[in-house]
Amino acid sequence: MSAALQMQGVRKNFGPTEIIRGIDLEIRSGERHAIIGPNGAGKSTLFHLVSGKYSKTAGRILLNGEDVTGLEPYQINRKGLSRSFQITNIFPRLSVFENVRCGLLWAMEYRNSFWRLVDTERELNERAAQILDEIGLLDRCDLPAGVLAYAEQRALEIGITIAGGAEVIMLDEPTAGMSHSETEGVVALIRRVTEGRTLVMVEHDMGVVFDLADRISVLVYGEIIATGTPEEVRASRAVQEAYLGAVDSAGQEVN
Amino acid sequence: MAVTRRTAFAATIGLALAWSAGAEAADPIKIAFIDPLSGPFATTGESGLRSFEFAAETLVNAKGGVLDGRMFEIVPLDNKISPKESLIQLKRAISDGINYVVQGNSSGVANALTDAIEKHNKRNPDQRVLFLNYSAVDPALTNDKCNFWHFRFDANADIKMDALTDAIGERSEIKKVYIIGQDYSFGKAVAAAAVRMLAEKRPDIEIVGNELHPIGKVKDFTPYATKIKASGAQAVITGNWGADMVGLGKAIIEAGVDSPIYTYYGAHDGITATFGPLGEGIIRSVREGTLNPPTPEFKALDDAFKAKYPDNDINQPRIFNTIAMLAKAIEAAGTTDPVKVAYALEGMEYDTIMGGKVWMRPSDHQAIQDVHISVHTNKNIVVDADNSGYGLANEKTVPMAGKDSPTSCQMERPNAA
Amino acid sequence: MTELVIFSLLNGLVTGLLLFMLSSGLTLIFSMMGVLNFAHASFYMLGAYFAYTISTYVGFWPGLVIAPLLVGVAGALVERYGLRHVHRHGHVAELIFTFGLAFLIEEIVQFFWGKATKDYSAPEILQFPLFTLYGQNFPAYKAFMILISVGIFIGLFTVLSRSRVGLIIQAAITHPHTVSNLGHNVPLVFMGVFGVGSALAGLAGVIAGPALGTFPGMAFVLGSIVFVVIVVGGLGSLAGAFVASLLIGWLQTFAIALDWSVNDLLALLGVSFDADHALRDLWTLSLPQVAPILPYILLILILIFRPTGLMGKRET
Amino acid sequence: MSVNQSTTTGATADGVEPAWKRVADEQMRRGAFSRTLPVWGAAVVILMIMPLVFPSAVAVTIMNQMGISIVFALSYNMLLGQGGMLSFGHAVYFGLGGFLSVHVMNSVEYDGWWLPLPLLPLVGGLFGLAFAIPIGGFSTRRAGTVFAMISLGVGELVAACSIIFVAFFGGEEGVSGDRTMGPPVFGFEFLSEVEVYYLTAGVVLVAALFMYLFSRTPAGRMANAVRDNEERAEFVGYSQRYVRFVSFCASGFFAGMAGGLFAINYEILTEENLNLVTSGWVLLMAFIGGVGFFVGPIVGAIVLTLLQTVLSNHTELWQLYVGILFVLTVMYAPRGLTGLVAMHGPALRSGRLGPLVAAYGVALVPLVAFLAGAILLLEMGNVANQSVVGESEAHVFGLSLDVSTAPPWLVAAVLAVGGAYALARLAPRLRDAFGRATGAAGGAP
Repeated sequence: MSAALQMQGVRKNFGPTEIIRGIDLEIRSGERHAIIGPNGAGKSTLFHLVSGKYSKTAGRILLNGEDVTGLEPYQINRKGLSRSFQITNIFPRLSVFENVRCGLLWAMEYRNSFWRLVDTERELNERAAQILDEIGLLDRCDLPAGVLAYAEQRALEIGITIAGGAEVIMLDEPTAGMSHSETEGVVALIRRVTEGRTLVMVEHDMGVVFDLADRISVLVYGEIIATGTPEEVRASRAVQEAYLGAVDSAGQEVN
Repeated sequence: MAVTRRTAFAATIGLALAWSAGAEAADPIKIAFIDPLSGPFATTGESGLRSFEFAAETLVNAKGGVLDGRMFEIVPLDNKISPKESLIQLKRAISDGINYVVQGNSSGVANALTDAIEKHNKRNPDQRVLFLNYSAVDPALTNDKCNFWHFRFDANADIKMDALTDAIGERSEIKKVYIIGQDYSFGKAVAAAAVRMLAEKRPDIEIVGNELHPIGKVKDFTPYATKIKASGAQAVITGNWGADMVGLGKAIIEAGVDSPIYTYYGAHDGITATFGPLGEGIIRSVREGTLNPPTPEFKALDDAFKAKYPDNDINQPRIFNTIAMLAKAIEAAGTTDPVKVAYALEGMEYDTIMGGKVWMRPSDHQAIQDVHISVHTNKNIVVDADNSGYGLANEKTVPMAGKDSPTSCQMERPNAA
Repeated sequence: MTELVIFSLLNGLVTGLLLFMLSSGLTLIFSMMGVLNFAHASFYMLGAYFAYTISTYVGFWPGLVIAPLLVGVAGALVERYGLRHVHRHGHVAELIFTFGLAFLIEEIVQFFWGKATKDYSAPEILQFPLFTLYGQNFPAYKAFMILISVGIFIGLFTVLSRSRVGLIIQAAITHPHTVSNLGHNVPLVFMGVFGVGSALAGLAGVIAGPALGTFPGMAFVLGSIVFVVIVVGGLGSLAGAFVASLLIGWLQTFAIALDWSVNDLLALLGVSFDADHALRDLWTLSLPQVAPILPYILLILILIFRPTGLMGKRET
Repeated sequence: MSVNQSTTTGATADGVEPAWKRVADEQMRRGAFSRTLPVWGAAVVILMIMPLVFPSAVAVTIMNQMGISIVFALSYNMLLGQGGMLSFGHAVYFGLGGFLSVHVMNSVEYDGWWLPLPLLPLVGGLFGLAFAIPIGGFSTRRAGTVFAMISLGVGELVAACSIIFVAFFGGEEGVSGDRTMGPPVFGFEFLSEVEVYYLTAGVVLVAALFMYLFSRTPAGRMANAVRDNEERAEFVGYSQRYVRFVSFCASGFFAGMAGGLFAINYEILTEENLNLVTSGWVLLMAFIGGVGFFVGPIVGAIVLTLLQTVLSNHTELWQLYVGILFVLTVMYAPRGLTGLVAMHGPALRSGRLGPLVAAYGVALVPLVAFLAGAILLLEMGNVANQSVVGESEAHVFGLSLDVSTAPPWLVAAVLAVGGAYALARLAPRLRDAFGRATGAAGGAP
């Protein structure tokens, strides 16, 4: 299996503080990979580094074998990586429908064209509606995204992320702050929409992680201490020592 | 002379009253006053408006009007000193059937108006408009950009500079002159004229500085004053007006310069009051219509004006010439038809209330009149400025200044019929 | 030449320190509230007008104290009843609000005081040349302006580095989002900072009015320059504001003092030009002519090449 | 892409159209240009008959001025309303487009260039674009405060240059031309104001149409998205800088077009056309009209042009009124005049406007009293403050009031205070009525 995403010696300092301390990780093409770890371990920072929001202090990141180190977020996105955010990050004044349609525009090669009207492009609009259907927001499509309920905004966040059809999808705590039943729905949604793609996710809910993930990496204090199948990770002594003790407190904090 | 004129007028009034009692009330002759009445330059505009209204009232309406009882009515139109707004107001005046437009503040506005009026008169020969410019002094208006419809009642910048350099020329102790002005067409015209005329009249004078500063943007003139002082200048020439005049003058005097500062607009509208004792004997102004000592007629006029507007001065005597000459021209033409009135204005000679004569030179429609150099002082001041006790005392008069000055004006004249 | 240099240094210092009085308040306000206050110079103008009116009744000196206090109260009221209301619509709305406020204050000043320049002058006791050098006078009032500005600078520095309030403000400047975590009444702190900043501007107006003229356009003339100062110095950096104030003060005075022109440069390079060429205005451009636009060129260059400003840490 | 193949929850049984297809059709139908055709048709008719309704030369001139302002304000809103870029220097593109249009006009007159007058705005637009490209190149890197500051700096610079470079800008006099020197178009030589009106109206229509269509293109939609959330836009593949750059250039083009229209109407361009005052005015027009709506700037341009040309003839305090209007708009109606009207859309749709209008009717009396009282106080205060000693008459609403006596002051004060008090008392009831009329209609206004 080829690697969709490779991190080689990735480091990130904020001033004198080292947040990411040399990460080497390979995400295989088509796998569902979860990154877990206690709060403050650097999971979101790692996401920001990979997606181009932060520039790294050292190391290389390869997307489908291509070096994307130092590229802008939009350039990385165009190469086939799409991500969601831990704190909902949508276009609040645009309608729900438009949110998804904006997620589609670049991928469908509309670019910055000013000679085509979005309302006359049948395929574009149909695909946006399909995605809305998939994330269960079809009947909310005319509302401004800013007025949606929290869980709906989370779903929309995922919808925007997957709309472009990127090969590699990164979801940052997609179930954070959700009730049990909402979480179940999201898990089903994630499973459905990432079919045939590579998924990298940060997640606190161990139920979700062990349910969804093909492989799991454990990030503690800026270092990966273990990578493996759910069974391997569950069995790992290092993980138990360094992390599973802390997960309770982390879980308490989250809830 | 004045008496006979008055009797003549009285007779006309009597006749006019008798007439108009029977006939329908005659339409007033409307004169559009297009100048700033709001915004930063409103003070100047309002002071001009008051002079025009007072002049129309006292010189025309109180004497029974013109053409058997038609009164002058000044229609104030606020142009916010913007060329665009001026053109809108011009359209408004034309819609109201007004044939006479007066304007004075800003050569930029005057240029826009003269241009628009020329085009309008060409395109609408049955609804022509005359432009009586009472204050915009850019020489171009009576040279390259002149046209038949424009008449200027103030002496233009070149004529004033001619008089001013005559005055400097007579003072042989002046060897070094500093020229400073606002960085725009008028400031540049003043500087160019000063350099040219000084070179002709006093080749021994050294121009130790020729400087332009941005208009209305300088918050502190001290650096300029420092430079002027350091240059050892024995006289300063400036065309500055408004806040730029006050700021520059104060800074120069504060830096310790006591040589004369020759200005175009260094008096009235609060400037005289601001200079006060500081400018005594230093600030000099070049202008038409002397103020001190005044003629008895002017003193009487000024008293009447002050009674009505205690806070204003008659600081633009040419406004009274404008109204009086327009009235005279309408009477002479016997009609308000702009073309005929314009022909009547061309070459007209008029004895002013301030003393002296005005001659409307036909070749370029530039009024030729006496130009005076006067000094800011509180001695022998009969008519003061800004109620400050200070005023302008005449130092030198150049009679009929610029009478033979060349002009590049080539006017197209319409048929008088 | 020495004469020019000495006086330009002094004049630049006066301008620079005056700019600092304005920019320090603006920096405080921006650092804590994230608001670029377009109307800051309008409070400067209010200071001058208040002081003028006070001086006609009780003289210059009481105005020096009362006018800034009044302006401070006016500023606090504007924050409380205006800005706070707009705050929820974001920074762009706040910027638009202060822009409208600047427009409105100019109109209000004209309404109450008229359009003409006011005869607001320095007290008699300061109307003498402090010293004369190479025949040039240095007015005592200018020295007084320097004295007041330096006093304010020292006072501000002491308050910020020694007092408890100062420490809170410093913390808020470097970490703008933490101020609410400190357990202080944030709206009250905002109102106070806005009031104090306005009062500083008002004080600048009080002392600048007699020197630079008191007229309705005085805010407009200075307004955007103050913006330039705080951006060039680095948003949120008081030290940067200080450096940039002096820099711009001297930049403007020396640019006027030095008669260099493009023409000289060309002559130096042995190039001559055609006096009728369409670009003739460019070839004759001189330094004094462009002096007032130099700050804006500096502003654009800084924003392009060093968006954090000379000494700032935060991007605008 | 895999989305198509993945399952859909909507019914796909034969013969039944899936829900998503219906939604897509609905979105396309609603966004279809043909739906806005009646509005454009109405605009054409209104523009056609306006000079017949208001035939005087000054009315036509004011309408022409409105047309110029409409195009300029719409172009400004491409930045502020649609792109989230607050500019303090938009007059630069308007002015430069206009100046170059006049120069082209002069070349038509003196150098024999062939250019029919109706194409001149296009020339102005191209010049506006030509300046927007390099300036947008460095200024659109960031939005918000940085963009605002750069626009201010550029505005100051260009305004200063306009006075320094006399050869191009003509100094204080500006540059003038003659529009009638081009080849006649269908026999029209544009000698009269009315001919110019129809030319202006045509350009306004075409420009507004294209600006509207731009807002419906991918570039226009992404401008909105970047305005809302520039970070998110980057993560769906768009460079925020480039999206802003495209909007900026388009905006510069239309501003230049407005400048070209100005050149045709006034035949002169001066420094005031590109200085900061003009830049400030266009911000006022767009904002007071309402930046959140396409028609907002049109409303603003019409209202402010009227204030500037008509109100200024009645009171010298007109700028004070404009300032108060602007600040009140920013504070209490951030969606502008259009927003105030649009806010009643839900009530209208649900047919509950009636009771609300009745409530407004009741409030109208104290409102008028308050406004009349406040205006009287301001006008009389102005006379008392600044007028000459002999004159103590204030002329307001066709009345002559002697400000040296107490009665007018008392009446005005009673009107103002009484009106304000009654309004304050009525406010809860109004809010209540508004809530009832809109509340159940669903959806936020």
